Amino acid sequence: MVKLVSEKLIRIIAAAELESQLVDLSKRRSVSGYTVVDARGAGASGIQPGLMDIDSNILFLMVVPPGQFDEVMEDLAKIMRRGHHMMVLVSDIEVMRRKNVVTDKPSV
Amino acid sequence: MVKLVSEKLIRIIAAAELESQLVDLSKRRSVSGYTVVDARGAGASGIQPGLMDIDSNILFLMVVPPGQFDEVMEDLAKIMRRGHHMMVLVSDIEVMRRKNVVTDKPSV
Amino acid sequence: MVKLVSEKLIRIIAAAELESQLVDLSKRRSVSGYTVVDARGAGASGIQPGLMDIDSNILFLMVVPPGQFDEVMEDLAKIMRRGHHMMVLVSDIEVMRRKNVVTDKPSV
Amino acid sequence: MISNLLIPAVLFFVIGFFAQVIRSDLKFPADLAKALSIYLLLGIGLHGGMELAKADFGSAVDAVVAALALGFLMPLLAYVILRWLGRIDALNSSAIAAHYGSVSAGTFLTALAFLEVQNIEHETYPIIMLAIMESPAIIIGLLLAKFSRGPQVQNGNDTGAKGHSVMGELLRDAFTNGSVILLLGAILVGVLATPASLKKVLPFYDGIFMGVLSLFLLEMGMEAAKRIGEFRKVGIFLVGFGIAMPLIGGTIGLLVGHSMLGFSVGGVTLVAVLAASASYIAVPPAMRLAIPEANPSFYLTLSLGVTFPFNVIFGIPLYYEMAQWLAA
Amino acid sequence: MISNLLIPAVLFFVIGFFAQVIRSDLKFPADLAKALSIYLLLGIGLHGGMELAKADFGSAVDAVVAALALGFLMPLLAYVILRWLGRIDALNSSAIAAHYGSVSAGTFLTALAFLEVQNIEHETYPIIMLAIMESPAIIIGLLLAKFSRGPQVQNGNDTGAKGHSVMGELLRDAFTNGSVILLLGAILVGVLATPASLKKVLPFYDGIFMGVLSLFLLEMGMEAAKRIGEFRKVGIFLVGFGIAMPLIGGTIGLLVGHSMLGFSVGGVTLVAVLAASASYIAVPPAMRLAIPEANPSFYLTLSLGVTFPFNVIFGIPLYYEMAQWLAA
Amino acid sequence: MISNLLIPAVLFFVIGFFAQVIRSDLKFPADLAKALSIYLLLGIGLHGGMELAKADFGSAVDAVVAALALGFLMPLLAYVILRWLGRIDALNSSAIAAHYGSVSAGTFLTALAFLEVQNIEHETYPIIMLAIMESPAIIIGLLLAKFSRGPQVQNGNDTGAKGHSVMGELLRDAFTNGSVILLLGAILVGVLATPASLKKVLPFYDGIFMGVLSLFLLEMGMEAAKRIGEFRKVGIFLVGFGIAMPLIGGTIGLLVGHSMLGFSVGGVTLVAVLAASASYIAVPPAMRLAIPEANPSFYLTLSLGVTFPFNVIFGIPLYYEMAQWLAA
Ligand SMILES: Nc1ncnc2c1ncn2[C@@H]1O[C@H](COP(=O)(O)O)[C@@H](O)[C@H]1O
Ligand SMILES: Nc1ncnc2c1ncn2[C@@H]1O[C@H](COP(=O)(O)O)[C@@H](O)[C@H]1O
Ligand SMILES: Nc1ncnc2c1ncn2[C@@H]1O[C@H](COP(=O)(O)O)[C@@H](O)[C@H]1O
Ligand code: NA
Ligand code: NA
Ligand code: NA
Repeated sequence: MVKLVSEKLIRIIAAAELESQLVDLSKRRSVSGYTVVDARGAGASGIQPGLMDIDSNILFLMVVPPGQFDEVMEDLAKIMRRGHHMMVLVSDIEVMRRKNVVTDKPSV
Repeated sequence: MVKLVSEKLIRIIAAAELESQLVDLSKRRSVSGYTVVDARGAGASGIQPGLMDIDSNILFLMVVPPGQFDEVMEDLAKIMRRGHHMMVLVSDIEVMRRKNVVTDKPSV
Repeated sequence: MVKLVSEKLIRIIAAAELESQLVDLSKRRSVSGYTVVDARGAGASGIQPGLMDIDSNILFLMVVPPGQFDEVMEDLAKIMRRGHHMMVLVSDIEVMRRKNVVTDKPSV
Repeated sequence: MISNLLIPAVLFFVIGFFAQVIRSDLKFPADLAKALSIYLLLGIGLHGGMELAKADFGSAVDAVVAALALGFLMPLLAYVILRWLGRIDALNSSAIAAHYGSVSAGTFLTALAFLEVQNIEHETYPIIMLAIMESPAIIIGLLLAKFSRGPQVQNGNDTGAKGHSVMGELLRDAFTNGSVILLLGAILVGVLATPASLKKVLPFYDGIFMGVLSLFLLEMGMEAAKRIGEFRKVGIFLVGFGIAMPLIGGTIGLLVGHSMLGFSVGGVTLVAVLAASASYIAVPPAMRLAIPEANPSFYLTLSLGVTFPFNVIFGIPLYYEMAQWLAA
Repeated sequence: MISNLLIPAVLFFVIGFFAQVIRSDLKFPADLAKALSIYLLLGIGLHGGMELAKADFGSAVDAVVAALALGFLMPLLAYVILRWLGRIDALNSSAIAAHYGSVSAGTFLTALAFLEVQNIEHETYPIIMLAIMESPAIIIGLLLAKFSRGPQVQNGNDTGAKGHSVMGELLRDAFTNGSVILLLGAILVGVLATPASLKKVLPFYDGIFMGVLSLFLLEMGMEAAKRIGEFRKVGIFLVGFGIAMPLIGGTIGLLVGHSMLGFSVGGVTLVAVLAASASYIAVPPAMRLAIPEANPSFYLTLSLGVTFPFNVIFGIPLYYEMAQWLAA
Repeated sequence: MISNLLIPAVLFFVIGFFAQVIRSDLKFPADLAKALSIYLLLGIGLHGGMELAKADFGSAVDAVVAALALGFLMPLLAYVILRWLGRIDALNSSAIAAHYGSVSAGTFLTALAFLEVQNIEHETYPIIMLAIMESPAIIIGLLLAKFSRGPQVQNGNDTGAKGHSVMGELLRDAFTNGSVILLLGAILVGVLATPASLKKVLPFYDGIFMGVLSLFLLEMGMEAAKRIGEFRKVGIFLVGFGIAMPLIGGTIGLLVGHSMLGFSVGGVTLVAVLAASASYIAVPPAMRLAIPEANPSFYLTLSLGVTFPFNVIFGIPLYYEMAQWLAA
């Protein structure tokens, strides 16, 4: 059977304008990467039909090992405290990464 | 450490035609908001390559507090009982919302 | 209350080029269907801004019953062992499907 | 038929089809595909509206009546064939039948390209017929489904979440479908806008129209070929139906165009295409909402995977030859 | 106003609006909508640049000064009205006010179409003014917000994650906004590129421009109507403000265009539109980042749901009539 | 070089690049970017096909032979440099090398724009060469990788999930790549379609082509600048290689175009661009599938972030001057 590693999946739903701040955060905290999906929606701050840059949302995914989790969450809370509307969803997840299935050293 | 609240994440995979019914449902049940992502796929009701309005799927996300969960699920079951193909995925989730990190009253 | 079934949600983040291999895998293993969302991101293999076919990611979702889980994961590990970069996220999930809420036989 | 195959639009269709068949990794961006549909509906509508503005009222009324007749009768005919010949269950039959009462805008436009390239004159009333035929087809589909569900189900199920009649809501959907709005809206613009102002937008809606159409057909070729994998699920009877029905419809259309409307060869060809083609625009979403028990795989495979390619490659030149033969 | 309503662009706006109001399932692909915005900014910029290349330097400077004055003063005026008349809180007032210092490119282009269809001459300086007005409006918005937050908050909050001043970063954002770059960049291309090379790209940026604009307005009609649902949340005062403010701004713009710049009737109309319209491009993202406490629902509903439709339907012909009256 | 910089296409490239460098929030919709690629490939293919239809058979064969020779030899040369000079591991060297055997359609089109704006005549065979050069480059990349993996790995790994040879499947991928299909398909349409029917689609594929190209280059500028952040990861040797290799390739291309094919100055310039540029279309996906162990960050950064901007800004005018010098 393949080996799975327990990590945290942090999903952030936010206005598209916040993407670069979230990318910066992930770099600053040396998260191994991130994934972004375009989204639309509605909430307390109004409808976001996703037709213009100004009314689009993103779904921003970061998989972080438990050790990095607290500092990333603290950074996200900081952004929220500045007043930004976003929704942060956290769940436990099992991850299969290349390094856990490939025995010989990968070339990169 | 930041405070997280336990909620339910309901993910619905459905034909794009059902979006407005799902939005209506979320409003009727006073869910605080929703998020939609365009998707494609395949299943028992055929392929949905996502190239036309008529063959596209959506991924519809609703975060609901445990108290609202049952009535939302019952509504979704009702739509399914009318014959609609959709897939409803439920998971427990920890949520960080603005109101839990911002101490002073937000202006909106 | 509606009946929920416990299944496994397998989410694969990969380069868009791998989509057809993942679709083939799902068919070979008789998974009941799959869902795909376009994504962008960054990781060890560089940035994937999602502007061209050659630098786009996908988020590939498969819901599989526990019985099928191991063989699907083994197939995914095989793809990884050939050197492909992808991230496989696994989580437990409760699913409401049409067959569990519709009492009379569906016509399809 | 050879001349048909040498039109860029048809050639691009073949290339898209071929790319998919050989499992090329060619991808068509989703939003481009949707944008092309919107553009083509607006372009054809605008064109139709400008023609309508100078049309003869009597002939227009005739065309509308013919369109309504075709829209109501074709699905009934299709339903009878599906039920009694194919023994398909009532709900799937209703949903499939509705598609054949309506029209494939892509097939219609390919037929237009086919005629224009050969400088064959044609009446413009068929464009108005195109806009009208979606709604009756949907209504018949709804009625057939209502009829096959029987009375008791009506009580239990026919009330929507908001409490008012589901049937009324579905009828509303039939008339507020996005494509119908685009088509009727553009016709209205073509009728209302001043000629000077229309001239400013024509380089976009008219000048590049045929080129955009060819790009759209590339996508439709891919779309059609993707459906081939579903043929086994759909079964041989239905695949056969997807070829026979356009032949029947085309023949009826020819007669209507020739005898009832008295159109020229070009116009008759277009009416045949209207009757022969199956909707992939307004009817599928209406059926998905109204008859959710029916399998979309059936009607989409038939409409996009069988009837559409058949008409584009074989049907159009065939109907044209038959129209010539009728006129002679 | 009738003549205004018979332009395809405006008719398409009405159709999009109507489709949304009757809850049609018409969908506009997100990337098409964004593509149209990019195209229109480049097209208008290129056009402006080519005109600027042959412009008179003195008049250009006058226009720039007028644009800066409008950009700085309109938000201050709006802020005062919102705070003292409407008793809106300081941060929301700042965010809303900034929008009215800037310009709606879509309204401006509709006004251009309105003039061109009627063959009314106009100066081209307003295009340059359009490019200039986003930034001052943003700066005023930032200053108003800074002022209303008071000094102590500055210390606690005003340092970004990277340690340097948030204010500086926000100012940078104001000048590096994507739309501003597109507009200024295209102006630069229009000024710098050789006439022969520009001629090669004009069929795309100029020939099909008015048609693309009409498609864009279809989308903006849908966008506007989607916001109607938010009217209750926004409240009657703000909805009224969204109609009164363009009237005030339009009047100021008329006076600036007529007395200060000495423009023709066409040019004066355009300056009025600049002053009357509210940004939906560069200002909203700047405000979302700079004043996150303000509710985007307020400023987006006002800009897209109230002021935009008001100007497109009523404002433009009204300002034109007033400009004629001024000139007489 | 100055004249090159004054073409809208190149200016737009610089603006896109600049916007990204100053961290503007300018976003380019993903599906627009992909749509532009499809359109440009179809446009160039159609153009090439129409020319091919009236081409001289002997010269066409010569051009094809030259293209195959360049496609096979350039990657071998690149591989040797990467392995022995740069000491890059075998798999990454194979993947990178393959890119330099193929062509950047964007660079080629910019060169076309460069020539057309200055009214410089050129042969049309290079368009056919463009279509041909992707496949040999991929084949060489596959062979190099197979060779460097050694024999034992072949047994363990070289069988796909379906049981048949992975190598065969990868070769198939090389010839069924979406871009290759589009290009060859459009060439076929250009050859086969009747002149009358082609005339109907040319306003779209030809009339607005140069304008669309300029929009595409705006996006490519952003794309290139995004890769700058990866330079450190890639290392100084590879960045240097990304500049040296087009110079070497360009020189080889000049000689092939001048001596072997006997082209005019314009045609020689285009052959130089073919040899100097690196694929960002068909080769990257083929390498990702065939040599997954290689780091995409390396080859994409080189192709999009180094060689592409180098060629667009400096390479094209340089090759043109060298071609003039050769001809003199
Ligand atoms: N209950 C919810 N479930 C899912 N998504 C939500 C929910 N509430 C808000 N959102 C998303 O978060 C975005 C911002 O929410 P808000 O700050 O409430 O306006 C919305 O545009 C939605 O996309
Ligand atoms: N096992 C599955 N895993 C993930 N998505 C699925 C699965 N089955 C169905 N879907 C999605 O749900 C949609 C409708 O499914 P169906 O009702 O089976 O046709 C499909 O188009 C897929 O996008
Ligand atoms: N820690 C992470 N969290 C979320 N997505 C990631 C993460 N690491 C990598 N990815 C995604 O997986 C893709 C491939 O990752 P990699 O193989 O590390 O280049 C990236 O382009 C990202 O979209
Ligand atoms: Na029909
Ligand atoms: Na203003
Ligand atoms: Na090359």
